[in-house]
Amino acid sequence: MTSIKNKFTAGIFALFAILIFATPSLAQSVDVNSALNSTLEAIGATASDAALENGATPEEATSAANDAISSIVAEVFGDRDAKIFNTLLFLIGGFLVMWMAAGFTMLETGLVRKKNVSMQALKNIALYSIAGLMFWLIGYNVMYGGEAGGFIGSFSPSNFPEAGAGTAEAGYSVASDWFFQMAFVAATASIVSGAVAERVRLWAFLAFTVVLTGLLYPITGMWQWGGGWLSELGFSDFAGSTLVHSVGGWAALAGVIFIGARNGKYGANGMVTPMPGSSIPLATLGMFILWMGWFGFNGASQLAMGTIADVADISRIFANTNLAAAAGAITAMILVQLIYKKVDVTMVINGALAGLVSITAEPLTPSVPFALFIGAIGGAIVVFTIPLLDKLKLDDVVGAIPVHLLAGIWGTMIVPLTNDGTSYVTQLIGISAIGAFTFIASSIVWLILKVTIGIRVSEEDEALGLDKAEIGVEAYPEF
Amino acid sequence: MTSIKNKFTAGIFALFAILIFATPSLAQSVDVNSALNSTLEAIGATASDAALENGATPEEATSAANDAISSIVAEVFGDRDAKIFNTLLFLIGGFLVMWMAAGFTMLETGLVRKKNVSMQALKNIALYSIAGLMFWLIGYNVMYGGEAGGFIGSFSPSNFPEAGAGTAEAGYSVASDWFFQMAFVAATASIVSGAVAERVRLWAFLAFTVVLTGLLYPITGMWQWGGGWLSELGFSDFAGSTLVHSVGGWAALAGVIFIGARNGKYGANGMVTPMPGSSIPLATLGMFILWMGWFGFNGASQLAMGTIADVADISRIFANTNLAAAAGAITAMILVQLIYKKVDVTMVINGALAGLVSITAEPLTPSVPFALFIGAIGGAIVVFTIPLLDKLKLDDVVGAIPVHLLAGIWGTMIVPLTNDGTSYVTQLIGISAIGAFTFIASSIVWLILKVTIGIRVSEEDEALGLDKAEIGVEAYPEF
Amino acid sequence: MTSIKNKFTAGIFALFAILIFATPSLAQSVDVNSALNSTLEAIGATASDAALENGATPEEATSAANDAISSIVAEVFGDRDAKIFNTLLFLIGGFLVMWMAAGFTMLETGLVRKKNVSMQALKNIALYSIAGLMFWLIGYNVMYGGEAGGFIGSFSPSNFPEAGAGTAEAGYSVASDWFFQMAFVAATASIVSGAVAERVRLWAFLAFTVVLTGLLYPITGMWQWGGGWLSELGFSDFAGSTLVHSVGGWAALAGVIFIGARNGKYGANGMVTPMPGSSIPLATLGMFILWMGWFGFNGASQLAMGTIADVADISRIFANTNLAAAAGAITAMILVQLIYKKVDVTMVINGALAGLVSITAEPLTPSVPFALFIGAIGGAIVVFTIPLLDKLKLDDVVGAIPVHLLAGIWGTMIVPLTNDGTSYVTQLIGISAIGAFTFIASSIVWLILKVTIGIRVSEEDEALGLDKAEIGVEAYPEF
Amino acid sequence: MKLVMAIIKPSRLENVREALSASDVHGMTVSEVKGYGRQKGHTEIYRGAEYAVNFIPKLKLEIAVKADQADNIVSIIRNSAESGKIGDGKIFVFDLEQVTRIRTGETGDTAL
Amino acid sequence: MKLVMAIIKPSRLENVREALSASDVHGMTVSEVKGYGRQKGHTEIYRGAEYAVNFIPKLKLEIAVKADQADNIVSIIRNSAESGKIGDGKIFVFDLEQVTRIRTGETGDTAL
Amino acid sequence: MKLVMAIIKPSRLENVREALSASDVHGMTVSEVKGYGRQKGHTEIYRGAEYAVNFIPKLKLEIAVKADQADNIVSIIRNSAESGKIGDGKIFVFDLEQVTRIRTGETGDTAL
Ligand SMILES: Nc1ncnc2c1ncn2[C@@H]1O[C@H](COP(=O)(O)OP(=O)(O)O)[C@@H](O)[C@H]1O
Ligand SMILES: Nc1ncnc2c1ncn2[C@@H]1O[C@H](COP(=O)(O)OP(=O)(O)O)[C@@H](O)[C@H]1O
Ligand SMILES: Nc1ncnc2c1ncn2[C@@H]1O[C@H](COP(=O)(O)OP(=O)(O)O)[C@@H](O)[C@H]1O
Repeated sequence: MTSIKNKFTAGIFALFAILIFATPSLAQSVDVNSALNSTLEAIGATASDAALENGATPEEATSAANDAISSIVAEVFGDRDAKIFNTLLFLIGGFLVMWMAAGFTMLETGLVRKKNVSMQALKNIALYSIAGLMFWLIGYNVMYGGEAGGFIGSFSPSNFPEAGAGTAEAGYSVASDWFFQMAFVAATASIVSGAVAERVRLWAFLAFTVVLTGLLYPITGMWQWGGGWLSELGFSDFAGSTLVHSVGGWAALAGVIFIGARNGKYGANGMVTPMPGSSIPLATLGMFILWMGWFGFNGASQLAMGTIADVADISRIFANTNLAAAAGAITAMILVQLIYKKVDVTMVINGALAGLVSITAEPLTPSVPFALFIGAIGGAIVVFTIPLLDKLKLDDVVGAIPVHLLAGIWGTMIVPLTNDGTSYVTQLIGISAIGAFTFIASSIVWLILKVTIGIRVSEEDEALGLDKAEIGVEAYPEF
Repeated sequence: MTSIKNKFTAGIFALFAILIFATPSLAQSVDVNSALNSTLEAIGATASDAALENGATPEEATSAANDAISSIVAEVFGDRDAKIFNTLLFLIGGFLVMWMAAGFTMLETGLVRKKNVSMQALKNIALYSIAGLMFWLIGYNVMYGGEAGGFIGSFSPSNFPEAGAGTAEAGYSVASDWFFQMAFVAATASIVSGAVAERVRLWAFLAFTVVLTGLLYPITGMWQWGGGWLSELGFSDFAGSTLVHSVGGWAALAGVIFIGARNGKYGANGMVTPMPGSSIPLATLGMFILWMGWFGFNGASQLAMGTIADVADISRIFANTNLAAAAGAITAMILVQLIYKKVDVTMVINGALAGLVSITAEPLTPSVPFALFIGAIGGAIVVFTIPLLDKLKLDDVVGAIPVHLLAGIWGTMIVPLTNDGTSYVTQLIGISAIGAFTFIASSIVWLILKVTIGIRVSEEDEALGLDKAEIGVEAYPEF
Repeated sequence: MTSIKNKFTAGIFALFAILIFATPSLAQSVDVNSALNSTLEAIGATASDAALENGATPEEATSAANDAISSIVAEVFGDRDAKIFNTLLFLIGGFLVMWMAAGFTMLETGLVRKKNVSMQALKNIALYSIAGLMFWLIGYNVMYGGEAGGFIGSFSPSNFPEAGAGTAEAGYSVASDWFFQMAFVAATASIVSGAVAERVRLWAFLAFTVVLTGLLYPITGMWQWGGGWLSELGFSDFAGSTLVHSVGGWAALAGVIFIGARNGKYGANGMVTPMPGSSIPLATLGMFILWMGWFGFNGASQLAMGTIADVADISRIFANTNLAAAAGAITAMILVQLIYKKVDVTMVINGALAGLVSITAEPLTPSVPFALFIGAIGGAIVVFTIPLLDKLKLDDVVGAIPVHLLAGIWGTMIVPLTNDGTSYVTQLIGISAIGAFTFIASSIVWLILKVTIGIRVSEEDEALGLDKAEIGVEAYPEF
Repeated sequence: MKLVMAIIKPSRLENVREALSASDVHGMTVSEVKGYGRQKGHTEIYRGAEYAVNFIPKLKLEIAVKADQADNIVSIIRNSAESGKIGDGKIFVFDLEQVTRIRTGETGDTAL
Repeated sequence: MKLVMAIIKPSRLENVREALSASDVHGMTVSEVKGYGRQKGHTEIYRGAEYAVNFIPKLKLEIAVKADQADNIVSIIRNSAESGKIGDGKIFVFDLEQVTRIRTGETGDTAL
Repeated sequence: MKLVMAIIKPSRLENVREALSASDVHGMTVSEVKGYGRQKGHTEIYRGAEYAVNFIPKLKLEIAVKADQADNIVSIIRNSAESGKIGDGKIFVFDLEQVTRIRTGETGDTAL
């Protein structure tokens, strides 16, 4: 047996040597490979010993050892690559969703009036920064550090494996998952930023962002993606029509109600004074950035890329996501042409985004015609509900509520149409529970801020524009 | 033998178990692995049985079984990863080319006058949406659903494998290929959008887009990339100098001729009244977006990333693409300085883009000096032909014809210089056939639209600006 | 023995050949696998024969055969995939860092006055083009073609492997590395462009760029990343706080000194006349583009992604990079609120960028609290040093010196806090050596340009604006 | 005929326009201007450097009216533009010698 | 001396400028304005809400001329600015008491 | 009362403003204009086509002053706006019949 073992050791050394010289990482290979080596040796020996103890012939033992080693070789490279692919998916998806922060910023600076553009830019830089900080400080563990079926996770900062530690037990690196999830919470806060634009006080908004990104979003997120009670119930929300978009929408709705409409927006007799945005090209750019980022948002929500099935599903998600957005845009365009005789481009922008939000709850199972249908209804929703909100004197500057809240509800409710494992009732329960929690909690936060530091700038500052009043820097200064 | 077989089965079960627990995909692993398992078992048993039947010793049989299993393990992971890499290439390339839609939009909104900016934004959002829809509805199968050597594919919507099906027989997932190719057809339509800007009627342009993206582009695309007659002939167009850019250019040329120049552009005695674009920074941003997207456009046209040779080729393509663009920009810059004494930045922007278009027909085979040469001539082409078009009273608002049509022809014609497998005659045949078809077919479509719904806005609306006339939303509203 | 060795070599070549030509995309697995199988069989047989010839028992021979097979499977697929991953990392990182060219352009066109916007756009397109050209012509080999411990590499153009050659001996494809490194040198030149904006002569700036990107940056780059004397000394600069950002900052400082302040910027009695930037949204967009690109800048500076440890480290780098930027932005925001009572958004933009520069020297080893600390100090640096530079009458239009030079020094000096393998003394030596060289060499180049072609536009042209004076195209033309 | 030229706060435009259209005013021309008067500018900070914003955005209205309407128009503007805060603006009245309507060539009062 | 102030359609500027340069006019100052008159604004829709666009973009020309040239200039402008459609604009003539050329200090007719 | 209207080079604004605030001027209104005079435009190239830039950016100042101040103000502007190069601009003086301060309703000299 020793000779077999020696041969084995020699073989493993060969394998080891090959790996060292062939695996082109710079620093860590040695550690990886020495681990690999001893593992292979142990496995081979164990298998062979086990076979002998069971009365196998030496040949059978050799064969058992080799089988075990073959399988571990397969595992090592198959598994290594799968984990790299999974992590890479989070990294690529992560930078794409991070990029959506720029998309929201361009969309929103384009849709606010010239005098509030710098403020909108500042708010969105700040909220993205805060989202990262808060999601590290407590958010991630509130969301993912809980028990199955639970309501809330734990309160502690995130911890990433040391440099070079190279653990990826979950099938991907923890930090890549954190990064990807962090970009989602930032998107939620961006939604609120647009709705309450042009009159919210900077520091009040930022205080709200702290609570939203550290606590509110992670709590409802825990219910589903953190493995909490909703996920046990069978609720289904693939990439966050409800968990991200509606949550942002509910928080925005509470904000809009407590802050009130911009001065002059609503006159007597239901008269509405439109306040056209400062730059259509920037709003358009924002939409394209968001559209691009959504491939990360939905695609990487597959959460794995290490098998052909996974990557094929991601491809399917890309196609469906793109086509739902297209259907949303085209539907909105046709509807505004029919209703208003002119094609308000801001409605088309919102239509595309509503298509994207609608497909987000289930971008995988629908066949293309269903994806088109889901996106098209999303586009129709914005065309019909934007004026409706004005009737209710809910002054949502960029259309965040129709796009993210209403299309988000639609997208979540329609999941059972194409996904057999889900039920309309459960979807409704999830939407209601998350909606109720977020709306009530947000209202409380807005209320507290209102009675303490105040959430609205003075009438004079609002007339002057927030850029002059709170920033001191005009967005487009003149002579 | 039974014991060996049992051992084998046990070994395979071990492999199977390891794979299930180690491969960190969430849903599909079980299917994949059970398939894997039975395949491995069958292969091992068959090999071993065959060996015994052929009079092999048990040792030889064991060894045969192990060989067979080793090879299948190699296949499974080697092939799996190659397919994942290929699909990933399409997905990354796809979102980069999709991003070019934003690039064209920024370039073109920057180069039209202030009063037509919203319209340009709208047209480009709409065309990207329509391109997706039409390419799904018929385009993809018109292009790829035909027979070798043929002229046209079949008329049917695209079908993607079910969620979780995980097939990638072609070496990549079908939906990822669809997504990548769809972004190309959108680029073609974007080219037309820029050329006919500032006077085309919205719905006429969109109707043209429907035909272009559903039919015209896919037909000539079929001839080459769909395996049709041109590809059999030996025509070569790596990433589409002709198939994408010239096709867009020919369609644009037909449009420019049938729609006519903007009012006031051409006066008596060959006088030209320039109509400077509204925003140089947005045009510059558009160029940078396109430049970035081109790495997807050319790089992912390698169509495979599953071998070292492929990924090295993609790297070479990246370098060549970047340097050809640089050469185009620098050449244009030097030429305008010498000729006009000032450096018109819009010429430099067009120069960089012409460099990109020029290298697109063959970004792989040229060594760097050749890539620089090819790009530089592209840059020179725009400097000399932009004023030429004005002499011919062809009013191409953004320089689409010099950049995409003329540099596209140049790039395609020069392929044989660095690619031995091609001939100048065949290149000329391809260019001519595709050009003739696209120009004639486009002319017919424009003509039909002209005599039916009309392709040009009223003189009054043109003077007022399309934003007020057809959109109702100014791009940069004032008090 | 020789015959056996030859068989082996032949077998491996055959396997490689099969992989290269058959695996990637369209070819069918069946062929691949049958070819693969026989190759593996041959290898196994050879190994077994060799063992028997050397007097091994049949069992030992079987085992040797299996070892050989296992190892070749591991090598071929493990190595292939690792090399693909590494190259892919460079390609993705490369296009993200290339994208930073657009980020700098947007940041800088947003922060210069309206009358100099087209010029800024032109300069940044041109510098990116020149950087590519020069880095190909000599830069890459000056930087990477030298001897260990040396001072300068060789003067020759870069050479990439032929199409299809598929070599990746370094563990990645050479062209992908070139592309990635080229984008870094462009970033360095972009830094200078912003600092000397609004008064530098176009061609003088471009001449400086030629020297900077072809010679100055590559020389100091050689000292560290090219394996030169600084790297032997133990200097540590992970992704270039010093090698990229400070080098750009020193060159900018020399430029600012030799060119002098914009007319009217500094009055009598230390009076400073601010010259507000033309577009805050574009500056904000630029910051977001840079932030996004930085994931490529720092993440891909891991230089390898072929092991789980590498990809996990990249993830850690992403998280740290993001959080350092967030800390920089938030710190700047709080400080300007406290000091000036209003939140100047341009300071917050600079704060985020300073956070990014600070973490660049070591984005891997810090735990999150350290990353936050490093970024926060970066943010504080800009708030305190921007007015300081004005006191010194150093007119740095976009804050390039505080952001890139000062935060770069900070980031480099603080490396030893979290990285045991480094020392404060060595860091200081590296910073000083690179700083002294770059500042002196840059000064000489600026001086030569000053006394020859002149580096500053006429007072009249400066008052008129460079767009009219040197470009002939206004950035935002009016009626 | 008289030309009434008023400098007002931008936020009062709608108010003034409505008040005037209720009266007998047939037309108006508006331009964006900046100004200072009693209401001096203020200081602002940009990148840590203080600077004076000397001019404040205003709108300038020009309204040609019949000579006898001028006083009435002035008081309508005064009432509708007033916010009571500093910087409300001024109303100037000039003599207008002649008016021609381009479209018809009419001149004098009928051209207003 | 007189100051001729004309409100015209933006698209007629080139026409007017050319017509004037053929005459004896030495200079002109142009500004962007918005206005209404007979040509009322129109309603527009933004995000589903109707609103009145009360002001239409126009250009204002100011041309200082010798007293005896005024009528001629007015008729040149009238002819070159006319499109015959509503909204063509108006021409106002004011008395101009004094002119100084900044560069030379010349005053009166020679300063024009 | 008089209205002094000056067309100056944009780069001289600060100079003029400072010179005037040293005198007895209480307010000023500025607008962006374009003009030509002795200083004709120039030709520019855009995408290979030559075109005439006929108008050059200027600033227009309007300052209402007491009648007896007018000459003084004109000469202050003249001195502070002069660069000695062509295109320095012009100063026009008009008679101003009436002034009303919107905030208080004061009229005449005290309203200036
Ligand atoms: N003497 C003046 N000449 C021209 N414009 C003036 C004059 N005085 C004031 N204005 C204009 O009127 C605006 C408001 O005047 P200001 O004195 O600030 O307010 P108020 O009249 O309420 O005291 C100024 O911003 C300026 O545009
Ligand atoms: N009474 C007025 N005072 C000042 N500007 C006027 C007056 N009437 C007309 N305008 C200016 O002339 C422009 C054209 O006048 P309008 O009455 O619409 O056309 P028309 O003279 O062809 O009937 C208006 O937009 C406005 O700028
Ligand atoms: N006759 C005029 N009527 C109105 N504005 C004029 C007239 N002449 C000159 N201007 C204005 O004055 C500016 C400078 O005049 P110009 O003749 O070029 O300079 P200078 O007075 O130094 O010779 C012109 O750009 C124009 O705006």
